[in-house]
Amino acid sequence: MVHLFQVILDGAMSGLLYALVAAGLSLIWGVMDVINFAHGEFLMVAMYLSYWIGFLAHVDPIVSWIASAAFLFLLGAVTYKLIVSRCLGKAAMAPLLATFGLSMVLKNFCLNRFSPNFRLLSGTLLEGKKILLGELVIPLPQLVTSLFALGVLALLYVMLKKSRLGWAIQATAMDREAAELMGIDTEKIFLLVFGLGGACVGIAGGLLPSYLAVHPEVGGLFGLIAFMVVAMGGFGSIPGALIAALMIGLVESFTGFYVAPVFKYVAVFGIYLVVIMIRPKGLFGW
Amino acid sequence: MSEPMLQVQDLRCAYDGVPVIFGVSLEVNRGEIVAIVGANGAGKSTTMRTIAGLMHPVGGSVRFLGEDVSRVPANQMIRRGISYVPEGRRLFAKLSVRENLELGAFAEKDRASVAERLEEVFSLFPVLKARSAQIAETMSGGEQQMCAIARGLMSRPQLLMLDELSLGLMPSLVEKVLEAVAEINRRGVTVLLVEQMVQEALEIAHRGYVIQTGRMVQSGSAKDLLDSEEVRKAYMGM
Amino acid sequence: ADKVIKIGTLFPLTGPCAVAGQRCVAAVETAAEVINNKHPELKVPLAAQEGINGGTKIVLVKADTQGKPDVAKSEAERLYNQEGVYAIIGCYNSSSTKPASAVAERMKKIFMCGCSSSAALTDRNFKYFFRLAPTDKTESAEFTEYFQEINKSQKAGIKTVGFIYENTEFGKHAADEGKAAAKAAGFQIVADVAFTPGATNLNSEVQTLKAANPDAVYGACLGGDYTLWVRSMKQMNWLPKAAINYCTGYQDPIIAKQLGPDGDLFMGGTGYSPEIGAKYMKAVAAVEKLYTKKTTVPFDSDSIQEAVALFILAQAIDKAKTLDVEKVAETLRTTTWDSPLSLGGKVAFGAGGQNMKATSVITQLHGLKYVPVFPKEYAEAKATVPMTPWDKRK
Amino acid sequence: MIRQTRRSDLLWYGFVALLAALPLVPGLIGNSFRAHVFILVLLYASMSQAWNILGGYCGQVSFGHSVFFGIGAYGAGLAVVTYGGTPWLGALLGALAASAVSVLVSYPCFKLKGHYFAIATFAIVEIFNRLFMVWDWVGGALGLDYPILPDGWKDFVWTNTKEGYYYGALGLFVLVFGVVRWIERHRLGAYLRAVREGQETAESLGVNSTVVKLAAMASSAFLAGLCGAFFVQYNFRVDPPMVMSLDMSMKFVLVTILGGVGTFLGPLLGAAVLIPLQEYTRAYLGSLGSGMDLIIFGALIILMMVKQPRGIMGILADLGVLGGRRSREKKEDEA
Amino acid sequence: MSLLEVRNLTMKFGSLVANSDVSFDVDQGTIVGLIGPNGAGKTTLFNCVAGLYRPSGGTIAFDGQDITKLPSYKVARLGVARTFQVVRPLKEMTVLENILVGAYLRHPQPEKALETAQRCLEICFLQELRDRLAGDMTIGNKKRLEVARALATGPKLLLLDEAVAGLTSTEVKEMVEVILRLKAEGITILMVEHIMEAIMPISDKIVVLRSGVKIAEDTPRAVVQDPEVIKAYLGEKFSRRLAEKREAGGHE
Ligand SMILES: Nc1ncnc2c1ncn2[C@@H]1O[C@H](COP(=O)(O)OP(=O)(O)OP(=O)(O)O)[C@@H](O)[C@H]1O
Ligand SMILES: Nc1ncnc2c1ncn2[C@@H]1O[C@H](COP(=O)(O)OP(=O)(O)OP(=O)(O)O)[C@@H](O)[C@H]1O
Ligand SMILES: [Mg+2]
Ligand SMILES: [Mg+2]
Repeated sequence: MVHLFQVILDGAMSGLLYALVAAGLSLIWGVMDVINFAHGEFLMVAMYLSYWIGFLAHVDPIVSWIASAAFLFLLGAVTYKLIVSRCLGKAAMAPLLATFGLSMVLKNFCLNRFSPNFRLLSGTLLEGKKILLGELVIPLPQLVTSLFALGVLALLYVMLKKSRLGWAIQATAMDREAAELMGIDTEKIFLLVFGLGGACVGIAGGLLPSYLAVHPEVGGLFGLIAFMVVAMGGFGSIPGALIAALMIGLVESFTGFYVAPVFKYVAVFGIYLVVIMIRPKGLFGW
Repeated sequence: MSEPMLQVQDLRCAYDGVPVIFGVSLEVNRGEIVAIVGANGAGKSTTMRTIAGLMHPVGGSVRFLGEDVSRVPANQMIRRGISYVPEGRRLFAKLSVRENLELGAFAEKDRASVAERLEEVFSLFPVLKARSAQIAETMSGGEQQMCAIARGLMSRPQLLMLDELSLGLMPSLVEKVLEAVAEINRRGVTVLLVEQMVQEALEIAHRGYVIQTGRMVQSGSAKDLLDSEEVRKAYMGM
Repeated sequence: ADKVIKIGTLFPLTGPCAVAGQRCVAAVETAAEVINNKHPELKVPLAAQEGINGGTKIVLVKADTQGKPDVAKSEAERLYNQEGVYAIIGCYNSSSTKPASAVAERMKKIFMCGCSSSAALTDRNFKYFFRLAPTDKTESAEFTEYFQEINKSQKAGIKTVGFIYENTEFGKHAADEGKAAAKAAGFQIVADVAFTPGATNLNSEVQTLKAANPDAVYGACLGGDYTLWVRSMKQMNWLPKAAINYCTGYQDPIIAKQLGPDGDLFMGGTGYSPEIGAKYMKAVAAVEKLYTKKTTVPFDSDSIQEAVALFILAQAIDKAKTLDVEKVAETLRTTTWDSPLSLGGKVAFGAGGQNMKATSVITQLHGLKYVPVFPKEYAEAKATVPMTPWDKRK
Repeated sequence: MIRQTRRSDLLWYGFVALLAALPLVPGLIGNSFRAHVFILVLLYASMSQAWNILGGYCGQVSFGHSVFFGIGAYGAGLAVVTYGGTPWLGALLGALAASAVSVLVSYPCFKLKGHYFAIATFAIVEIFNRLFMVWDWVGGALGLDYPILPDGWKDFVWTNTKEGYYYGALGLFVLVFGVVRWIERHRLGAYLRAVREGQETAESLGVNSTVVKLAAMASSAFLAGLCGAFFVQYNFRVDPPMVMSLDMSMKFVLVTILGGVGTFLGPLLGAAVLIPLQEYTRAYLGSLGSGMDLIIFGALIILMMVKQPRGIMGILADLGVLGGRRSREKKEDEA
Repeated sequence: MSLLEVRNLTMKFGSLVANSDVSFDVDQGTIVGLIGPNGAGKTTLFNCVAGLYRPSGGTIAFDGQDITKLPSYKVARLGVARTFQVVRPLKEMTVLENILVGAYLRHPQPEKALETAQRCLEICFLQELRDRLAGDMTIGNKKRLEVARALATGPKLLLLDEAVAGLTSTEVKEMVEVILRLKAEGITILMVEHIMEAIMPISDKIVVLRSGVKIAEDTPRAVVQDPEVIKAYLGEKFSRRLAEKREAGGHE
């Protein structure tokens, strides 16, 4: 029984982490119909930043995520300005491939600058801390990340649904030219959206180094899972992404424990396919 | 009359380096309805898009209220008082009629004023009121067209530009819509419209221009144009 | 005259194994420096003289496999054909070494392999292939023997074993050998956990282990996965009595440092550590200084084997006094070589090119030090078995 | 299409001349690294052209083709390594299997649009990769290694010369390009593009889009399988990360798009630029171990997408080589 | 037996009933006009006939065969071609290639298909645009392309959904000529149109829909005088003008 609860807990917590990582991707995809292939590498960059801040300045990730978020906002905005805006709408897959190129550049730039070494922050505030409920273990770093995930997703959701900005974002997403005619500066909206997308993944990357080693390849699988989350949740839907991420997290941990760990990602990708077959536009997609 | 409200001079436009407008000049005075007529592909929409700021000219100028606006982006034009209802409706497909209309007044932050304007357009187009909760893309072509016009009015423009608004409307609606345009005009909005229904358009317009393969070939009062032999032959099938 | 001989190095310089690959190259470079220049202060063969065969210098031509077998294969061809290298040292990943050395064999060129650990490599009976490190098979046997030993001497009580390994050519191979050895020795295998390298978490893996609760765990995890494994066990508040690793993550000095006290009391097989070196391989320290200048870390048991590979090859050429491949290969096969950089000091190749003298010792981490615990002749202390549980650690 | 012969005369004659010259190449370059690069160019051109049938002409951008490539590779690999037989039969069976698998997995995927389809194909690659990693019959994570075989066409293995491989690759190239040329000029070609441009519209014109897409998929996967078989014969080894990875799939997509997606010569042009670039930067910069080669490679992709996402064919069109039709996106250019 | 028989057709979108119990026939060789206010369900009816939607109730028979449940490509193969109200050019293909797609339906051989396509180009006045990309054209030309492409499939029944909307009156005249030519070639036509100048003079019969319900089915002359139709659809001004025109025409 305790195993079952642990499996559920682990699954939910990794699910929330995936949701946090995917939120930014979802936003960008939903508004611009662009897949940022370098999303996983954005995460890696954020992790490096948080690692170095922690390593050199001894600032705990619990604080330094702010810096990562800010930096990634910039990185996102710059990526939009220099790359995405220039190939948007030119050919269907152009932004995807351009950001694929960017992912290569980022990954190998970090390899070049920081060497391929694995880096892990030790002695962080939350490291190794846990709450014990009988046999059930709730690791604090993961718990805190999960709470952050919920917070960020809620904020994003409210922003999109309730604010004027959110409205403008939605209109831009549907018909850019028409939005422009309504007086919405769509260029600015896109820039902002890419920045916000970056900031979200920046938060995730900022928190992660307290329990996950940083290295140039760390973003790969996260990026891939984020794609699944976003597509499974449905075009740009924040609640969709949340539910999809939780499903993926749970499927992962259930398969990992009750079937075999080697099959856990098979199951993750499999559940995505199953869902998408039943609902071709994702859980909440239109 | 002093300076015209809108003054387009020797406008030249190109898509991707391929020129399609080779020097179009026109003027719209405050309070007028001006119609641009011409065959398919003559460049009517291109001219309109350029005025609205969706694209920028390669040569010539667009002046609005005494200022050169040929490089002003579209999102600013609406704040300056130009509202453009594009060819092909361009509604926000997934939003309701009401939300579409509210977005038409995006530049206006005062909610009360937006509500007031809503009532105003609903009075012009009662169908929309009944359908205000329907998602735009599920409406019929004609319903969508009305919604688009209404949306264009929501910003309370000084100059309303309408591109092919009769396209796909049933006859009684064309009549109604054009009446509505005349009514809008009476309420003080200047109107620039592009129409294929040349006769109907010229009947409500004060003045008109004829555009042919990217060039202005004729202009004059609506009545003159209606009587002009060439126009009747080329565009009215007589 | 300034005669040179080109030797190719072929390692993963980018991609997931880049850390290890780059260190391997640095090790070979170090060896080449020692061979090419007069280093009378170093007590290793060829150090005192300049070059080999009376002044022929070694020039290294480096290439990147990216960790991909197809790239390894084509780069091997390029090195032999275009760059005209005499021999290649490589490729770290067994999966790359296989096709690359097949190229060498077909071309009748020498291929020196330092640390690829798949036993299959030397089962092929190639004529021009030589491998220095012990295989996973040897290590597995040693691990198992060790557990039997401490069951007797320390009443360790190890009856059940579990495996956690990355599901790659390396991990799978190591685990297969480990399972065979454990089974033969009568241990009960209660957990067999393969995972995808680069995993986002190892929760289910560790939980599976925890649920099966084996007495000892055999591990084959690289870098980041290794730290994640250890940290996850800490999070889950579980440890086996003993955890033993096939080189890799465990013996990377940086990883050990980052894990700090959490990494303590884990064990692993290793052919080298500074501590062992200080005691049994006195000549290494001075060479290591040259190496550390490049890498900031000391040798580990993978990289040092690559240095040995170049030394042995150079010694063979020097001895054969010719570049004739047949003769050099013959010399390699038939001679027992002095190798101060190898534990035990000797290298001799047997069937299929396996170094028969390859030894590894089992060490346990104590405060960032790799303390040898087995076999007897190298043991400095008794291992702490069972490991101190997490909540009893400081 | 009929039109194409008229428009791109210059390019087409160039292509024919190239075809005529290609058989002479081995005599000129011998057994060098250059020969290797030539072989890879031909291989990737063929592979990308196979991808192009579905991804370019039919507009279903698939990142899953490494699966079919891989199945073909395993066909030959299993035949040689596990059964000690001839790779020829293995390659054929592998390609057929690839074709069958492609139809099975893509049938449900075809109702997905745009990015949903692309991401589903990501998932398929990852699933196949991981399943092959644990499937013992195909060697699992250990992979399959070729024994040393005698040189020659029988086993399709050469050790010290590249000529055989070269002509093999050339044969593959002629086959794939021939098939696509045929498709392009016949009904299927028009239907493929019609489905790409508008599925409902195509259906209203009597096109059974499901059948068309499946035909594209099956032929594309079959040819991809043959390419995979060649790849494994060339490398003497197969394991899942080598052949069934997103990286591999990505390469097919990149080559085609860099050359010009949905065009006949695009895959060749793309391969002719990208593959030498990849091989030479790795050979000469990769040894620095700094990832410099990959940084340059990535930057180039970005540059290409930003400057001319229609690829080399787009550039040629801009230069007027293709005559007539200009590239015509970038409406917002002046903005 | 009529070529097309629509019986009790009902089409619902959720709670919205777009077509309700509509029945009518289209006889071989005639032109039938379908008119009605915006949103009356004309396009929906076309979509049902063409197999794009599966009706919620009722049957559609073409040439004696029940096509109610056939997918659109099968309907097309039987000989029903349609144009789209919201034009759908195959954007990245040239005008000729667009038409070829249609032509291949009856002529698998490229040469034959090309011949057919060429003829359709001419009929719809598109020769000069033959090598233009379809996506780059103006709406008017796209409309013509819709017709040409549908024509190329060699249909027995042609469904034209506002094929002349967006054309100037002169162009409308030309298009009307085209439609008459098609009729002369034996093609049966069912057309939706809001431009009365186009539809009234050439239709043999007019069917009027309102809110999904058929409110009239009669000759054009009768329909334009039907008070209900005038009220629901034409408006006073237009019906007056139509009447004037007819008179003028009659005097000629
Ligand atoms: N996006 C585009 N790219 C390239 N050329 C275009 C584009 N849009 C329009 N054109 C060309 O520009 C010319 C003018 O087009 P425009 O849309 O302004 O005509 P129009 O008078 O509005 O015609 P219509 O009445 O058919 O809408 C036409 O020749 C058309 O083919
Ligand atoms: N896919 C759909 N989902 C929901 N409602 C729809 C859908 N398609 C059409 N409708 C509704 O069905 C009704 C009939 O629409 P239809 O497009 O058939 O009208 P129409 O007669 O062609 O009008 P118009 O002359 O303006 O083109 C409209 O009220 C429309 O909103
Ligand atoms: Mg227009
Ligand atoms: Mg309609």
